[in-house]
Amino acid sequence: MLLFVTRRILFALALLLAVSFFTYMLFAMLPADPAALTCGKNCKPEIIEANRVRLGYDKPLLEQYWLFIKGFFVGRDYGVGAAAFSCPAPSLGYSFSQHECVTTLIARTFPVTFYLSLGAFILWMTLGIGLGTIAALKRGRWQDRAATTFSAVGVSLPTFYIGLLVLFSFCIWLRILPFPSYESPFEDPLSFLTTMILPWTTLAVLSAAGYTRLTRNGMLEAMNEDFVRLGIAKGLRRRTIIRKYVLRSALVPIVTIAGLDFAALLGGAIITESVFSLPGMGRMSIRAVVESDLPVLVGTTMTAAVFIVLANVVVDVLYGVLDPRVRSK
Amino acid sequence: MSNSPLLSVSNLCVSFNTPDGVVQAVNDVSFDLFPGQTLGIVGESGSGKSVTASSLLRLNNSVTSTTTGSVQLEGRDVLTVDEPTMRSIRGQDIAMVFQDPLSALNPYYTVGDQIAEAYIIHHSSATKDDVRARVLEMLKKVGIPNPEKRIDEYPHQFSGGMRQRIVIAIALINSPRILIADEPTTALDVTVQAQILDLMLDLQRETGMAIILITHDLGVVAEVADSTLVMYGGRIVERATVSEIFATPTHPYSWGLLGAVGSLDTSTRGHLTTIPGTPPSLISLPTGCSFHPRCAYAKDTGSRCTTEVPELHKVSGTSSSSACHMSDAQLVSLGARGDTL
Amino acid sequence: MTKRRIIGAVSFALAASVLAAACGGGSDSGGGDGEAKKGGTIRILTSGEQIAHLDPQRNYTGSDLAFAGTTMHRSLTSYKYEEGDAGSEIAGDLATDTGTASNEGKTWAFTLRDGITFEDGSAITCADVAYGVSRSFATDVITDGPTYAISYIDVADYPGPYTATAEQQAAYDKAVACEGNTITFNLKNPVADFNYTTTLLTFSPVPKAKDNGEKYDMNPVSSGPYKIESYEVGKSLVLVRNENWNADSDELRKAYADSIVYEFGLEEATIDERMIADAGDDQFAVSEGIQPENLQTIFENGDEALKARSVDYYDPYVSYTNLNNENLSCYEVRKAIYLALDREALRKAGGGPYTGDFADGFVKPALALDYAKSTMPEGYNTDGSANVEAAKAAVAEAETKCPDVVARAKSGLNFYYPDTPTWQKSLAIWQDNLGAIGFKLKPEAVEPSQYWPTVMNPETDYDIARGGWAPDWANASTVIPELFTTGGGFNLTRNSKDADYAEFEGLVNAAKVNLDRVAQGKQWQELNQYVVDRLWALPGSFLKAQSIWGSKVGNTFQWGPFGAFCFGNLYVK
Amino acid sequence: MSATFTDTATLASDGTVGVVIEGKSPRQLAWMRFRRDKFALAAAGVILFYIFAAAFAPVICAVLGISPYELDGDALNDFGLPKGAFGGISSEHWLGVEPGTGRDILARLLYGARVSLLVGFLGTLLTTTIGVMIGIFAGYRRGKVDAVVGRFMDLTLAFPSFLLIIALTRPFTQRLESLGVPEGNPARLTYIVLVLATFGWVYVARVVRGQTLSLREREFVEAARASGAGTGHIVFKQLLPNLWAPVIVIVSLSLPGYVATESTLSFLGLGMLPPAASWGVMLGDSVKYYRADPTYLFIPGVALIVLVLAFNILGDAVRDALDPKADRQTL
Repeated sequence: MLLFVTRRILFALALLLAVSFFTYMLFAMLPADPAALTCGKNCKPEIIEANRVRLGYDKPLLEQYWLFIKGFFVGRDYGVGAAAFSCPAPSLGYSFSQHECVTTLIARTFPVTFYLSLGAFILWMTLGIGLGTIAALKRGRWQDRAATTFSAVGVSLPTFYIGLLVLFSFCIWLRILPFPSYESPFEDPLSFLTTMILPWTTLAVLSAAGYTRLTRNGMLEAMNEDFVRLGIAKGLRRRTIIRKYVLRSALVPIVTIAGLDFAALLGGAIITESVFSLPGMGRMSIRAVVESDLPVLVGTTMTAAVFIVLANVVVDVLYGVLDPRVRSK
Repeated sequence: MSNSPLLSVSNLCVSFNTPDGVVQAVNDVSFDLFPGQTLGIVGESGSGKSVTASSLLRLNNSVTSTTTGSVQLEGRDVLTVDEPTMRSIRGQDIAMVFQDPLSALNPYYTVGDQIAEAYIIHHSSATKDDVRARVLEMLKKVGIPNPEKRIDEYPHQFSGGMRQRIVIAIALINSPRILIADEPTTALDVTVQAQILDLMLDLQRETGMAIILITHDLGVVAEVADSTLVMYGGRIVERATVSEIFATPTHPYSWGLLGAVGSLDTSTRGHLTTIPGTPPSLISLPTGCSFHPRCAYAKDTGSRCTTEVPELHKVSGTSSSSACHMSDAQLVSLGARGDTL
Repeated sequence: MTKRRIIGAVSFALAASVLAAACGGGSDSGGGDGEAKKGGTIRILTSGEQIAHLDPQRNYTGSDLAFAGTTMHRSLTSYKYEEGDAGSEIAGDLATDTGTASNEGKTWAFTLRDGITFEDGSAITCADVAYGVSRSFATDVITDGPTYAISYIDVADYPGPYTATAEQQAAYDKAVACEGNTITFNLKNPVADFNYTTTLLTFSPVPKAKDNGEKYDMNPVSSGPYKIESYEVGKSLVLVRNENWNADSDELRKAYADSIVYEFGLEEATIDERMIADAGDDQFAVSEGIQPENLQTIFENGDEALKARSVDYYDPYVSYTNLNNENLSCYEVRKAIYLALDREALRKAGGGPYTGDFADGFVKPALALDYAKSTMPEGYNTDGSANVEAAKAAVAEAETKCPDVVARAKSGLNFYYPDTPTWQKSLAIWQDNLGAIGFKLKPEAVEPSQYWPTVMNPETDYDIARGGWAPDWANASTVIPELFTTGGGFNLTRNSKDADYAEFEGLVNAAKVNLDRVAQGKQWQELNQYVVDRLWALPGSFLKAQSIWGSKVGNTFQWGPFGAFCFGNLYVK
Repeated sequence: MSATFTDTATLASDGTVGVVIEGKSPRQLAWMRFRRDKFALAAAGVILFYIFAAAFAPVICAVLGISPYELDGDALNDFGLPKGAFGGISSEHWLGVEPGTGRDILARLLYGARVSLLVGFLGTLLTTTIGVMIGIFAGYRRGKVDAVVGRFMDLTLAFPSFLLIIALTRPFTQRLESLGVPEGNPARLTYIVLVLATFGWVYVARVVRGQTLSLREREFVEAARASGAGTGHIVFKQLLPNLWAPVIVIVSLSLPGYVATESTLSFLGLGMLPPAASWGVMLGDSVKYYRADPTYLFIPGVALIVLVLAFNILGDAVRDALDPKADRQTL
């Protein structure tokens, strides 16, 4: 098991290196000129050129990539003369449009994204597994139809549409929630909750659909297993059987997928964060796209990749913990 | 064998509402089971034998199935008792062993946990150590080598035969009075089959429980059962002791079955025969005797076979009962000739 | 994006004078109602992710200038914090008066007040102002700011304070000299209205010790009544009282509110809803404008309370369409395009009459001296509808005069537009209208923030591009030359190869040096007509803007020079 | 003891129900079961209706005398909002008109369906084809091939796909155009479909790979292999037919997802170019009119919900119909 985990982590590191390389190359191929961004709207070509040389954007791509990687480990210097400054390691570069080191920006926006993802995750798992269980237990009856229909409606509409509908409904028509205005949960827990409840719901409604289905199908499959019949024949209570026999075996694949989905969210729920004005990493990255802010784009992409890869490792290990059949292999 | 039955099934009918229509899976089935008796229920797939067995534990889908008749277990009707009572019957009075040991065990828990679970349900006051001791004892009893180590292993670490032994251990840990074994050996290798059957008989001798053995294999019945029910199309078509069914089968379907048995005494029956045609659809059973489309003798009795459902009646000259319109004499003579199909 | 923000990205222009009294509907201002009082928190709601630049030397666009100037950064002079025409007059701010010119306008001197301090309590010295101005020369670090200091001040090859050699710095210190409390600017050429230039925050002080170059944008030192408590891009900027600001030293800023909170990154639809709902803290809020789709709700649904806290006014901008005169070198084709346009439909797509009035040129009526009604091309419908017949006639004429240009128009004109929903609809109207006379468009959708850099790139081969401009101050000298001469900062018409261009440029240059303001105005009027007669660009609308504020905000007048609130003087009722 | 009865068409081998129906192939059975599901039939009807409406949009519009491009300024008030109640619904414009331009919403909905369904179907087709092929390949060949494919899948999954889709829209659309894809909407459509497939195939492939791994161990595949059947035969005759159920579930989930992605891109200004209509463009445009013209807000939304719901119901029904163990135990 230890060997397995070590191997998995080593592979993850290699994977991250590959991702960083592809990301860097992909974005470097974009027509946007990162040097032009360093000097604003009314910039003279000679200044752009000077900044290009200073930031190393004149060098071959591979060398630029090397500077990026090096910067991550030893930090990187920017600016000139008396106005020089540096982004210390682990440096992902400097954003000239936000006047901050990318690492600092990510450190600031990531918690928001994390809270958003975590809350949504808990909510959608509860919702999805709950609805899926009901649907499976009441298979073919109205509860089943209602649960699957609800989840289908949730997944059918684009995020921005659901998000805005939810926002309008609760903040304008019903007026039971204030307009979202993000506050850290440690500073103003109440405001945090009232702000986050809608984005959580939006994301949860979107993702719950898949989990409702997975749970429903997984449970129905499990119900057909002989071991469930044996459980009944043993004289076990219905609740025990559902919990220990049916849900348990339906949950194993769900947990693994959930881990990956959660990680994907950590890369930034772009639309949700925009609709609800949450200062998270997703909104920052979409802004970076619009402004062709390459360092931020590479930084957020890499951060997202780290979490996805990390989740892969965790999921693999978790799979082993959850399923004895995998463990002993 | 005592004279008062342990379990008395009368007029059991089970039907299922399926999207394809109503399936009459079990029709008017009655039989008694005595302590220490081994009753074999034989039939093709879809004959209703397994549904009959699961009705005894109320394992049929409660939403889609309808069950009528009565299943008397010591004055209680299994079909109508409340759920808690039913739970106490399950595992304690009546236990069950399934066909496929590979899928009958929960892959996420150790075998020890699964055996223990069966015990704890009915012995809620037992201490942890008691339970473990009891589980180990059971493991030994069903012939698991090195039980102290294997008690904490997971099902996938066991072979098929070993798993079936564990399923039997689960079934027998509460010393039930009735064990229903639904095709317990079908999924196993031939050599393992015999071991498992021997094990069941050994344990029966030890505990005096009654066994209902569901099988499509007359060879198995011949080896372990005392008496036999032959089912076809949801009905019992013949009831006989094991010796009689092999000596003088009294229903054309039984003749077919015996013709299809390749083992037992290969010297006398040199070749395999099969019954022509296919088992009937339970949704639209043939009218009259449901076996008539496949029966070589149906023409002999005029139109009765196609219009009238034959009653299960005692065949004079034997102790068997048969549901066939042919005369008893014909049945006895044809059956005795062994010249079946 | 709001109209304002798209335009804001365009022109770096400041509008002096103009507007105010010209207001259409809505109540006029919230200046007079009730007594202004201290305390409370004013909120500003915006869809922007941050203030473009809070660094005084980098701050430029209208609303940002109005915000930073009234709260944090004092300059040498300032527009008066007044409603109406008075708001376009200037007064001394850090300086005791509006400066003294000598040497025929080539030397300007300003004397600093007593008691002016930075937020740490240290006195603002002449050196701090000189240092601040010097920063604006470092265009590789201090980007996006106005470059007037560089073009006016008499110093050669000065790279700004960060990389200057000792000699370069000495040369600068000679050009911008400090003597006690007096700062003297030596200019290359006479600049009669240099004291208007010094209203720009380029002329704000920066303490050298606190300057960290590019990063100063996030934590500039305040010289005004408010200082930064927290500033998170994408979330909020919180300003609180600067206890070291000395009210006696400041005749302009009233600093009523205890704090001012800028909320960033809000959905535009959400902002309007919050303003309309007027609930909780939003009663103390102002926003940046009103979405076209909500104009009806606010102005014409009969909700008087709503109307009373909103205003509809002419902002300094004129919208128009740039034609590439190198490709469309044939007047008849340009005229055909103009006449074929259903300008009324285009205006509806943007929100109807509230977006503005159909323009008859490029100078707004508010520039009274420089504006005259233009004679429009024959067949032009004043109601904004298309005149397809006249347009077709123009095409027929063009067929014989310049068949190649017509052929180009029929095969497809490159139409560059910012990729926003409103422009997508406008494009559909353009396509429909030009289709009626047999012309085709090849639409090029451009990411909105990249629009101006794209079309201003000389290599971009557009035929049609949008335009919008406001005067830098109350003189069409900041309009006609800027938009239509090769030396102008925003000439997208590529008209230099036109047969009449040389004559035009001569006339412009003559007007520029005319010191008789009334006669000069006449010249601008004629030049405006000159352009309309040639249709180098197609006049669009004299734009209007709308603002709304919370029910408990006072002093909500729209400040003429900036077309924005006078943020620092807003108060909580 | 080897003799057994001839098991012909036994559905359930464990005997819970033990329904035996004579002489029907599994496909016929599935069709029978499917036909009985009223919901599924209704859903199929809805989808066919949408496809029909999309395919014949020009004809329908011609018959009704409406056009998705024709401007109608007279239907708008001074603010550019539809005159009259409910978004300007009238005998002329059955679903009202678009604010700002006065274009007919019904006509735009019909034409928009073409784009949205095209994106949905092409995206799904490409994604599923690639995913199934790679999944079977990896699962069938196992070993090294499987490992390499697996790592490649990990790499693909490691990218935050949505961010990349957005970031790469403009440059890649231009690249496609320079490669000869017709400018404008064909290029954007091609991009969307390609990029959906680039990131989407992994999800299909993962499921298919897993199923293939377990299927290839089953007796019938073993038997086929033992009897010398070629790889092609095993893949097409033995494996593929058994992969339908999981694949259909993925398809029914991903297809609406692709339609929604198109909408989101349009919302971000990266979707179809004007004057073309797509549901995404309409949805993206409509949200800001929730107060001024709520009818406009709901029409494209409802159209999309109905379609997606239909796909979900259909997907479930087909899955159930194909799954022989569909209805057995109920707890």
